[in-house]
Amino acid sequence: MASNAAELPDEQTLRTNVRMWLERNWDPDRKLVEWRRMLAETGWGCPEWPEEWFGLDYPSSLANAVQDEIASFGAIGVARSGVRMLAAATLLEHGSAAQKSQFLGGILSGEDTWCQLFSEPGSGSDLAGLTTRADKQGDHWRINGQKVWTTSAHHANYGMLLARTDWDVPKHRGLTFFVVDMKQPGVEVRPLKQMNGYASFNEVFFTDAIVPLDRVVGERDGGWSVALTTLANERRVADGMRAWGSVQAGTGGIFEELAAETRTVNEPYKWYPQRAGRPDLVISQARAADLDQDPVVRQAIANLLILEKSSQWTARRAREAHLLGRPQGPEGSLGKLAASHVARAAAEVHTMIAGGEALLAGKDGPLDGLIAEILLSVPAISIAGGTDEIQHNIIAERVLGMPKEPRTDVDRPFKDIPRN
Amino acid sequence: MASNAAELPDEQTLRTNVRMWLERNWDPDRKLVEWRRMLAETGWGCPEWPEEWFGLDYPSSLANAVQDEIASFGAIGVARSGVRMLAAATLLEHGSAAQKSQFLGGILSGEDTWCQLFSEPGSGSDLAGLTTRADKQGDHWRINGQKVWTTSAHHANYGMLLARTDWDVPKHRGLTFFVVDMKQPGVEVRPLKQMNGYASFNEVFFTDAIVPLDRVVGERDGGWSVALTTLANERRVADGMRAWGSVQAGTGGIFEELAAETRTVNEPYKWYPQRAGRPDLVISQARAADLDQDPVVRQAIANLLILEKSSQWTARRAREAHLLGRPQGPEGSLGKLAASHVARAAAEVHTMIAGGEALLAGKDGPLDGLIAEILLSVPAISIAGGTDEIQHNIIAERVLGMPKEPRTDVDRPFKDIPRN
Amino acid sequence: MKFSFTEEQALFRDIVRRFVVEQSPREEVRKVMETNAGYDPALWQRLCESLGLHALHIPEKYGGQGFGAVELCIAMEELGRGLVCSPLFGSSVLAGTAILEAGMAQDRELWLPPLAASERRYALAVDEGGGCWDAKSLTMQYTQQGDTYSLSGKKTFVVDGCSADVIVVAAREPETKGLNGITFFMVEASAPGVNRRLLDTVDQTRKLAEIDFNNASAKLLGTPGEGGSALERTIDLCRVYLSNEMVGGAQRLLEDAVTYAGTRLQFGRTIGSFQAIKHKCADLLLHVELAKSAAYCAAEAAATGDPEFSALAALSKAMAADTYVKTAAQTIQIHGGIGFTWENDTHLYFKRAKSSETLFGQPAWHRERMLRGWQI
Amino acid sequence: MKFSFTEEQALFRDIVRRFVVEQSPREEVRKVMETNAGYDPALWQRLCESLGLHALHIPEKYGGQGFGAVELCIAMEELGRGLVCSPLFGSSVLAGTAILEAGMAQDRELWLPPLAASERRYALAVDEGGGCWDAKSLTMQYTQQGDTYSLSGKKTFVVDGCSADVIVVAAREPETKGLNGITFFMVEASAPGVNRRLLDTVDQTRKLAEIDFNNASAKLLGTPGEGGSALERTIDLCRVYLSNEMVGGAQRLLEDAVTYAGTRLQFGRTIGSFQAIKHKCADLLLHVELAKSAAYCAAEAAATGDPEFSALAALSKAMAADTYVKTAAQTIQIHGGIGFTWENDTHLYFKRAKSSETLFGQPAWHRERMLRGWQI
Repeated sequence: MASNAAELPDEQTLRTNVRMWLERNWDPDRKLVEWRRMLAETGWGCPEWPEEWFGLDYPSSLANAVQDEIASFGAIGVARSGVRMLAAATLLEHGSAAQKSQFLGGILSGEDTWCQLFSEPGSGSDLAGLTTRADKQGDHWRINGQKVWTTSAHHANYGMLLARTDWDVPKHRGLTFFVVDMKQPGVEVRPLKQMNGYASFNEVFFTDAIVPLDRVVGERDGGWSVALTTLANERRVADGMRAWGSVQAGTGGIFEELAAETRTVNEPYKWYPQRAGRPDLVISQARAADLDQDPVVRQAIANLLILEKSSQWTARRAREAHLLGRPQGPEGSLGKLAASHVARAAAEVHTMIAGGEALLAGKDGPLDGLIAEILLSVPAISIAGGTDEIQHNIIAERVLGMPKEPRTDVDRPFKDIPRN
Repeated sequence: MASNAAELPDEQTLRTNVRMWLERNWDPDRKLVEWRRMLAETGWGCPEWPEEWFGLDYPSSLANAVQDEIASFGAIGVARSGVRMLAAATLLEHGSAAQKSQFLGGILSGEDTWCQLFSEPGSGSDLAGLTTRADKQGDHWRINGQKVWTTSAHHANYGMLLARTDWDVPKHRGLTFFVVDMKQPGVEVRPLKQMNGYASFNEVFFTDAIVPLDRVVGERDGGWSVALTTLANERRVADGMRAWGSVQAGTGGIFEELAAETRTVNEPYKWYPQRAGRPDLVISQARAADLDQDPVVRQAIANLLILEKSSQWTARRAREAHLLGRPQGPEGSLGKLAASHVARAAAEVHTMIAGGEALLAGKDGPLDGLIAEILLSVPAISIAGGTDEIQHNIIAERVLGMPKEPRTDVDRPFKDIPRN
Repeated sequence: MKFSFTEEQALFRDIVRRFVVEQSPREEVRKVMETNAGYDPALWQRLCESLGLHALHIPEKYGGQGFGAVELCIAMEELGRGLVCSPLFGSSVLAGTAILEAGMAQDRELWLPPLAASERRYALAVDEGGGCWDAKSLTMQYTQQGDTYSLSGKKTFVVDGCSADVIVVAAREPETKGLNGITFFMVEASAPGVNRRLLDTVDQTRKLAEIDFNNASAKLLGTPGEGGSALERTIDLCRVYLSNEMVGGAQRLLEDAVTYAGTRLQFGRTIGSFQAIKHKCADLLLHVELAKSAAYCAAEAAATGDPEFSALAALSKAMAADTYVKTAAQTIQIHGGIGFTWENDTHLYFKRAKSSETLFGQPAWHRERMLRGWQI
Repeated sequence: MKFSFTEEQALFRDIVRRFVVEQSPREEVRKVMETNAGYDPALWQRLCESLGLHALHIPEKYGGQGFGAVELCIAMEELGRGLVCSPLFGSSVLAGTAILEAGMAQDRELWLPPLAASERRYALAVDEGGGCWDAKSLTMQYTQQGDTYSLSGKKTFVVDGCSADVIVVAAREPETKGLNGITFFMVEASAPGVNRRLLDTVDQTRKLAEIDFNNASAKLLGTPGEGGSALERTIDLCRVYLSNEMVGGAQRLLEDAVTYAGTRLQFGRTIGSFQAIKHKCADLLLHVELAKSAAYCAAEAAATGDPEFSALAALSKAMAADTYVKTAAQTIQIHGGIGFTWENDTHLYFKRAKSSETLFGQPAWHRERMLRGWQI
């Protein structure tokens, strides 16, 4: 909803107003939740949100100015990290007024944390093939099934749940989107250990878990389009999330609360830099191993750097086109695939450089085991968030306009589709 | 048809008999065709063929002994080169007695040459999708359509033609196999020039060409299974063909006739060694360019040699298993795909070594343009005789037993299948 | 650019592209590539008159268009896309850049206006075998007698060397090595002692010559012995121009492959609906876009005098070459048998890709140069 | 073999495979890999008693089975296939081969029978950092006083070094270099001055130790100063044994991938019916078969004393390593998210593949060695 430009303040006035308000109200000894509630009420927590829901309908230029002012003042903003912002975006677009009223405040204050309950063991690439069931019984829905790859499920209060409510229609048309209360007897969360030793994700088991009728987001059986909103926001929020982790520090109780929150939020992601292959470490490692003048190693390093830099420049091209308001070219869809190539090439070069020591962990390995962690984390990059195979399909079909494969699973009742 | 072992001569007696017969009958001043007719009549031209058709039903050990005796005597054997042997194998298995009687003699004497008219511009990988039509009209079939990749079509008298005779049944069930007379007004042969400058293949255009009714091989509409016999023999004959080219020389008019025949047969294949990438030339070229001690070039050479030798050993494993009568393992199906890898790797190394001169042709280029010819010929190896993509499908499905893709083109009338 | 083109640049690209589509269809390319000259004078005249491409990067004071490296790269990309046969690369780009980089004011005044007026065509002779155009390994020495200079020896891989009127030659002062002592000369192609021979190259769309100089009279260009860094910069610039030409060709190949795969039916489906083909095309797109980013980035570095320019030139050349060759090979593969025929256009691009891969040095060599450029 | 196995060898393979399936299922591997010893003594006892693997290549006169390199390679392939955790590789293969190659008659008589009787376990200490096990770059020197020898210094990457009773150590005569002066010693693991520490390696199925020797008393094995070529041959043999182990693992991974792809349904189809998966598997099959051919050929060369043996050992090691790593990575990819979990077995193979890739030298190093072995 774009606001009328005539109503918008000029940036300088806005900055002054924000600063004056902060000078009056900011107190590092306040409780974090209390402060964020105050800030959210002003609309300056998420100025790009609608006026009726904690926002001011500002365009991103003004919204960024407010954020900037808060940050440079040294104050803390509303809670914008983690999966909660996916929930917020989804609720803003598809939620009822009652749902927005109930959940948005707790999202911004940081009181509530959320998780996303979409993927299942049996439906990874084929998300719409999920089989967790929701059966309506009187005044509630009863949930049974299993979800997986659920970051933060162990500390979330709420989950965005996609479950099947009609088995007699084609797969995309029988799904409903729910807000489920994670803290109830029918929900069991178990950490899922990965091959690199971390447990960033969870499995979530539903056994007769309960969801009240008013917790359906969007239409009954219309959950697929709601979920698409969540997914579309996923990348953007993931970026914000990372930026968030590194921000404010200061003196006062509120900063301790914030630091604790940040630690919790960032915990599952701490191996993510290694997943990307750490090309930044390649040259220093080659020098340390006295291999930086080895012609064969140099070719491998050069190939990696060419790939990495070309990828970065391609991302820059996409951003510039976006900033200039130009239609997105192919360069915008290639980042994930390029990242796979870069990460794999980097892992190979790291192996080449570290030799036998590449697999030594902890204090025995190079960089206290970081190289080993790279080798064990890189395999995730071509799988998580859509496998390389799915990316190839998407790029070929959506960017190059190539024909789709004939499909046999989209126009028949879901119950008749072969599945595991 | 295996003959009764009791009737078989022992090898030494056989060799003596052959030699005695040759001493009586061989005369290098005879006409080539006359000599081959004589030899064919004895059964020693193709001793592994059935007794009623120019053969003796010998097992391959004895047949090889006869061939060996003829070769070491310095005499010339029957015509076993080129596509004619594909025709012979197909006729022996599926032809009528009249057809065998009419064609086999001319095949062995070398009087007739044959070509294979299967592939079409619109059906390459999907051979059964061909659209050349044969319509029955009174006492003959009338052929219209176009074939392509037809080696030797410009000098062949006969063609093995696969054409569609029923458009209302699924694609594999409406094809008929014909012997077509190539020297008739309705058949036009045009050479097809390739990217490397050679024209080894032809396009063949049929415009109301005529085939008598008795030239159907096998059943009407049963041509697919006949063609499978031809295709199954294709690789074996191709091997024999190459061996043939290099054999006999001697004094006498007959050898001149043979040399001319050999030149004609080999003409389309003279760039084939370059198609395989010529890994054998890599080390000498690297030395000549003073790059044999360059560490980066050495890695590329080493990778190539590993690939080449592993491929050769894999082929040896397949042959040994065959000789020992063991069931064929996966190693037997991989040769074509391995050859693609070797050829591509070799072409890359040749480029690396030759640098800017790689693309110079004729006297200006290294090895009188041979390197350039390699680079321009290698792209064929992953296409001709079944693309790498088709090979991957075949290996995955037949060797690894992986599931087939759902198909939409095999159980509907051919006329309803989308095609170009 | 670096990361986006201006609207004027985008417009310029459209104009060049339209010109190429209309004036140099691939039938024209096929006709012209069979000739010894390797270009159609009438088409070239139109290219000069309508678009001024021949003088795009020549400063206005010499009668040129006064545009920069980015615009020239755009033109190269579009000509590469259309596989246009023209003297642009050999004459304006290679020789013109050498004169701009090596010449003193009076040299430029003397030699650039005829180029900008498209009265004369030049060629640049540097390489003596191997095709790297490495300034340091140049061995031809000049002879000086008073104020007159003469050249003896052989140059090769001279782009459009047989059809040029004047040859810009890089030679060295006797007894020097490396970048020291390198000196540029202008030699009239018609001068006694100049013998030119067309090389028999597989890429018929780019004519290369071998030129023998036998005591040929030469005029000095620039300061004697001081041409080393100008030569290096000239070749690096031309590497970047060539990189942009290559990404244009690769992009066109990819489009051809996608189009063909979208229309060719086998097994009752377009072959483009099979993952084997589809994923290959997606992978090519990735690499073509990465190579474009590198080529554009190097173009900008050329225009702005970026201190990393030489490393970026090497990077873009390596990336463009690997990508173009890969794209060409895969486009043949996607076409199947038809892709291996003379009749299909893919092989023209394949040959251009292969000849561009090694011209001015091949990828592995540039990767090494790139690292050295970054002091790695 | 070279190109086919005898019926006896095929039978032997079946027996070992059945034993592995029955006695060392992957749950067993997971249990044992968590222990410090890294093997289950009861299972090891059964392996020794039922199959005699621990003494397979030890001559009968020392109480062994008297089989050759080909049979040992078959056993290694099958153990690699099952990812069996046992002291076979460290003790019998590495240390046993060293004693066979370096020891004189009396040394063999002294040290091999306890190995063949599975009374004692040995380990081989050669590498001092980097993991190439390159004989020429060994630096540890021994000290001699009269007839007694002692060792000081550090050895690392000692396979099963912490659980061995005796360490076979390669050291060198002071003031020597290259292959000259290399001498083998036997050091009791319990001797004063021997300090062993388990390395923290990601591949839990193969335990590696770092061993500090501080003036540790050592017994001579073989002739002082003459052990160079025995050491090289020992390591080359072990490279071939390891190559065969690797192809066993790769083969198993491929089977796992094909099985999973054949059962996992997505979009209403088994994922193995998608060309993206299917073609990947076909490509893996090709490489696994090529790597097998190389490993079998090197095994035969080991058995027959082929003069090309060292080059073939290098070839097989490079090929097996590249193939195993590639197969493991692709098998994870084919499994999707589940393939990245601890619960799925693929990562155990991935880690073994990566640790085998670099143990005894990585592929690029072996490619270079191969060429030198062929005088290229």
